[in-house]
Amino acid sequence: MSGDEPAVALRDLGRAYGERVALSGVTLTLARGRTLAVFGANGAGKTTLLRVLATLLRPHAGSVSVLGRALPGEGWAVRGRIGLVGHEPLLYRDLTAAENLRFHARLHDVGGGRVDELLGAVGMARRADEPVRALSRGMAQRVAICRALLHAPDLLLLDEPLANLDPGAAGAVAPLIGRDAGLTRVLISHDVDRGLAEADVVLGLRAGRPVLVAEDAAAVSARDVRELYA
Amino acid sequence: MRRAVSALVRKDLRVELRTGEAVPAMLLFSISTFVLFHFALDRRSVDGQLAAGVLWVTLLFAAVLAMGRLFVAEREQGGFDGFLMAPVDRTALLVAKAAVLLCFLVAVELAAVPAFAILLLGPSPWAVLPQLCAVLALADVGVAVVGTLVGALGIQTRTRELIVPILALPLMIPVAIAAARATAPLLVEAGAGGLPGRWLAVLALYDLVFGLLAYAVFDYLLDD
Amino acid sequence: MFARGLRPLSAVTVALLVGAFALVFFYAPNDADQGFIQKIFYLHVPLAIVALCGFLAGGWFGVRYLRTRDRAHDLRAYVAIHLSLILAVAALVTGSIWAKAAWGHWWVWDEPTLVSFLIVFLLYACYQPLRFSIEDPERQARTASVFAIVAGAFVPLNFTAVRLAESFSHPRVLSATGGSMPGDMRITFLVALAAMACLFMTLWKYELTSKQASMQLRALKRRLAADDDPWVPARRSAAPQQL
Amino acid sequence: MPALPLDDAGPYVAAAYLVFLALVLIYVAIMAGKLARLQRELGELTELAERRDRARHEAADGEPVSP
Repeated sequence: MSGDEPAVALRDLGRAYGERVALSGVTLTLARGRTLAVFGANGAGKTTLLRVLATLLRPHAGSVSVLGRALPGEGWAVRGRIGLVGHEPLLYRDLTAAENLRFHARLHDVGGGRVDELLGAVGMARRADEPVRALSRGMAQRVAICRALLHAPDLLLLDEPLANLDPGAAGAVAPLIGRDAGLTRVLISHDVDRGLAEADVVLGLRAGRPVLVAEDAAAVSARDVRELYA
Repeated sequence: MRRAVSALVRKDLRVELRTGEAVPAMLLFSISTFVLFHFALDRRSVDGQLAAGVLWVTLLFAAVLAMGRLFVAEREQGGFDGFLMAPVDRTALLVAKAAVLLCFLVAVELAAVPAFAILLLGPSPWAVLPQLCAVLALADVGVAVVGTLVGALGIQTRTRELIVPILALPLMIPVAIAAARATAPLLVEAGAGGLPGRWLAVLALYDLVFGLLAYAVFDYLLDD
Repeated sequence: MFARGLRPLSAVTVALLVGAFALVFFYAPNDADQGFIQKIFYLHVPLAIVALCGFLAGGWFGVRYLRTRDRAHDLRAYVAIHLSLILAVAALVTGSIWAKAAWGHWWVWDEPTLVSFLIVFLLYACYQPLRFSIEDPERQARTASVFAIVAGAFVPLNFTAVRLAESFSHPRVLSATGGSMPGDMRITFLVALAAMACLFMTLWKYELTSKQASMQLRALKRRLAADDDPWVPARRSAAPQQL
Repeated sequence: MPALPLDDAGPYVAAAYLVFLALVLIYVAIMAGKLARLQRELGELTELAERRDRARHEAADGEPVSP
C-alpha cells in the first residue's frame, strides 16, 4: 500500500435502514493529513457516514475505501487504525477511566504507559480512578478522546468532539485532535465557523444527499453551510 | 486472540465483582426456587429422579437470568462498537462471554448445590461429589455456549427479557434430559448407583455441536 | 421470479393429493393391529416429515442469506418456516387425535418422535416473535438467519436426546413408522408423502409470489407518492418487507 | 392393543382429516384477504396515477401561449 493513496475514497456511497435511505450518492476523496468537515441538520446522515467509515455499518451501494482498503470486504485490515469519538463515549460506566483505557489498550495491544500519558494530557490524571458513571459528561468526553487516540490511529473520526467540553478542556484536547496534531480527520460539527476553520474538504448533507461538496474549504462561505440547516 | 479474551473476561468479572448484578441474583433465585419446590411438592426431602429434576430445573432457570444480562453493557454502553473497531478476532467475544457465563454458573453452583443438599435433598451427596461435579461441568459448558448464543440473539431485539427465556428453554431441553438422567442415580436414597456414561456422552455431544455451531454463526450477529 | 412453474405444480399437487386420499381409503388395507384408525398415519406422518424438512430448509436458506446477503433467501427462509409451523400445528393435532383414539389419551409421553416434534415446534414458534421484535430489516434478516441455522442443527440433536431418554424406559409402542410395512401400505404412504411435499412447495411458491407482489406494489407506491410525502414507514411486521 | 372397530375409529379419522382440510381452507381465506388488500392498494395507485395525468393536462392547458 503506497503512502499517497487517499485516506478516504467514496464513490456513490449509499446506505439504507430498511426503506429509509440514510445516505445516497456520496462521492469524495480525502487525502492523508487533511480534514473533512461534514455539515448537515439532524438526521441528514452524518453519523451514518461516520459509522460506515468506522467499519461499524456495511455500505449498501457504491464503493468505500478507507486507508487504501475496500470496505466491507477488507474491514479487518483497517481495524485498529481508526479512532472514533462518537455521541456515546463507548466506556463502561462501572469501570474507572483508567480501567476502561487499559482494557482498550489491551485490545489494541498498546502498552499501559500510553494510558497515563494521555490521561495527563487531557487533565484527567487526578480523576482517573473514579468510575465513569461518577464523571460529568465533559470529563467522560475527555476520556473518550483518550480512548480514540490510544492506538495512534491513522484516521480519526470525530462526531462533535468538543460537545460538553468547557473552554479549558477544549484547549487541553486541541493539541491532540486539533489541526496541529497533523492527523487525517473526519469531523462532524454544528459549529459552522469553527468547523470551517478546521476543514480542508467540506461535505454538506441534506436528507442523505450530498448537496455541498468542496475540495477546498476556503472557497466555502459560512452562509452556504448555514443554508443546510434552513 | 488470547490477549483479547483475557481482557474481555477480566473486564466482565471486574464489573461483576463491583456491581454484583448477576451472581447474587441467580443465587437468590435458586434458593427461593428450592423453597418454592418444598411447598409446591409438599415434600420435606426429595431423592432420585425427583431430586435431579428439581436441581436441574432450578439451575437452568437461574442460568436464563444471566443470559439476558450477558450483553447488556456491550449494547447500552457501546462495548460492541469499541470491540468491533479493535484489531481482534470476533470469536474472542464469543469465547470470552461463554467463559464469563461459565464462571457465573460455577459460582452459583458452589453455593446453590450445598443449599440444595441442606434444604431439600434426602441422601447425602458428599460421597458422589466427583461424579456430580463431572455432570455439572459438562452441562455448564453446554449451557454457557448456548446461553452466549441466545444472549447475543436476544440483545438484537427490543424485547430481550421475553425472547431470551422462550429461546433458551427449548434449546436446553437436551441438557435437562441428559443432566437430570445422569444425576438421578447419584441421588437415590438406597445408595448411589453408577454414573451412566451414556448421558455424559450426550452432554459432551451437545457441548461439541453447539460449540462448533456458535463458532460458525457468532460473527454474523455482530455484523451490522 | 417466484411464480415460475406454479401452475403445473398446483395441478400435480391436486392430482397427487386426490390420489393419495383415494389410495388411503379405497386401496390401503386396514392395519392388522390398529384397524381403521391407522389411516391417520397417512396424514400425520407426512405432515410431520414435511414440516421438519421445511424447518431444515429454513436453516439452509439462512446459510445462503448470510453467505450472499440476498434478501430473497431471507424471504424464502421466512416463508418456509412460517408454512412449516402451520403444518406442525396440523401434525400435532392429528397426532393428538390418533393418540386419543388408539391409547385413550390426548397426549402420550412415551412416543419419542412426537415429543421431540413438540420441542422442535416450541423452538420454532419463537421465530415469529424474534423477527417481530427487531425493527431494522437487515438486522432482522441476519438474526433470523442465525436462529434458523441454530434451530436447524438443534433438530437432529434433540431427536437423539429424546429418543435415548424414552426408548430405554419404555418399549416402542408404534412400529408402523418403521420399514416393516406391507407393500400396498408403503405405496400409499409414499404417495401421501409426495402429495404433502408438493402441497408444501405449491403453498411456498404461492406465498413467495404474493409477498413479492405486495413488495413491488409498495415500491411503486413509494415512487409515485415521492413528491407529497417522502417516506411512509412500513407497518411493523415479522415478514421481510423488502427484497 | 385391541383394534378399534370402524364405528369408533371413524369419527377420529374423519376429525383428523377435517383438521387438515380446515387448515388448508383457513390458509386460503387468509390469502384471499391478502389478495383483496393487494387489489385495493392497486386501485389507490391507479387513482393516484390518473390524478397525476389530469394535473399534468391541466397544467399544460393553463400555460400561457407564447406569441
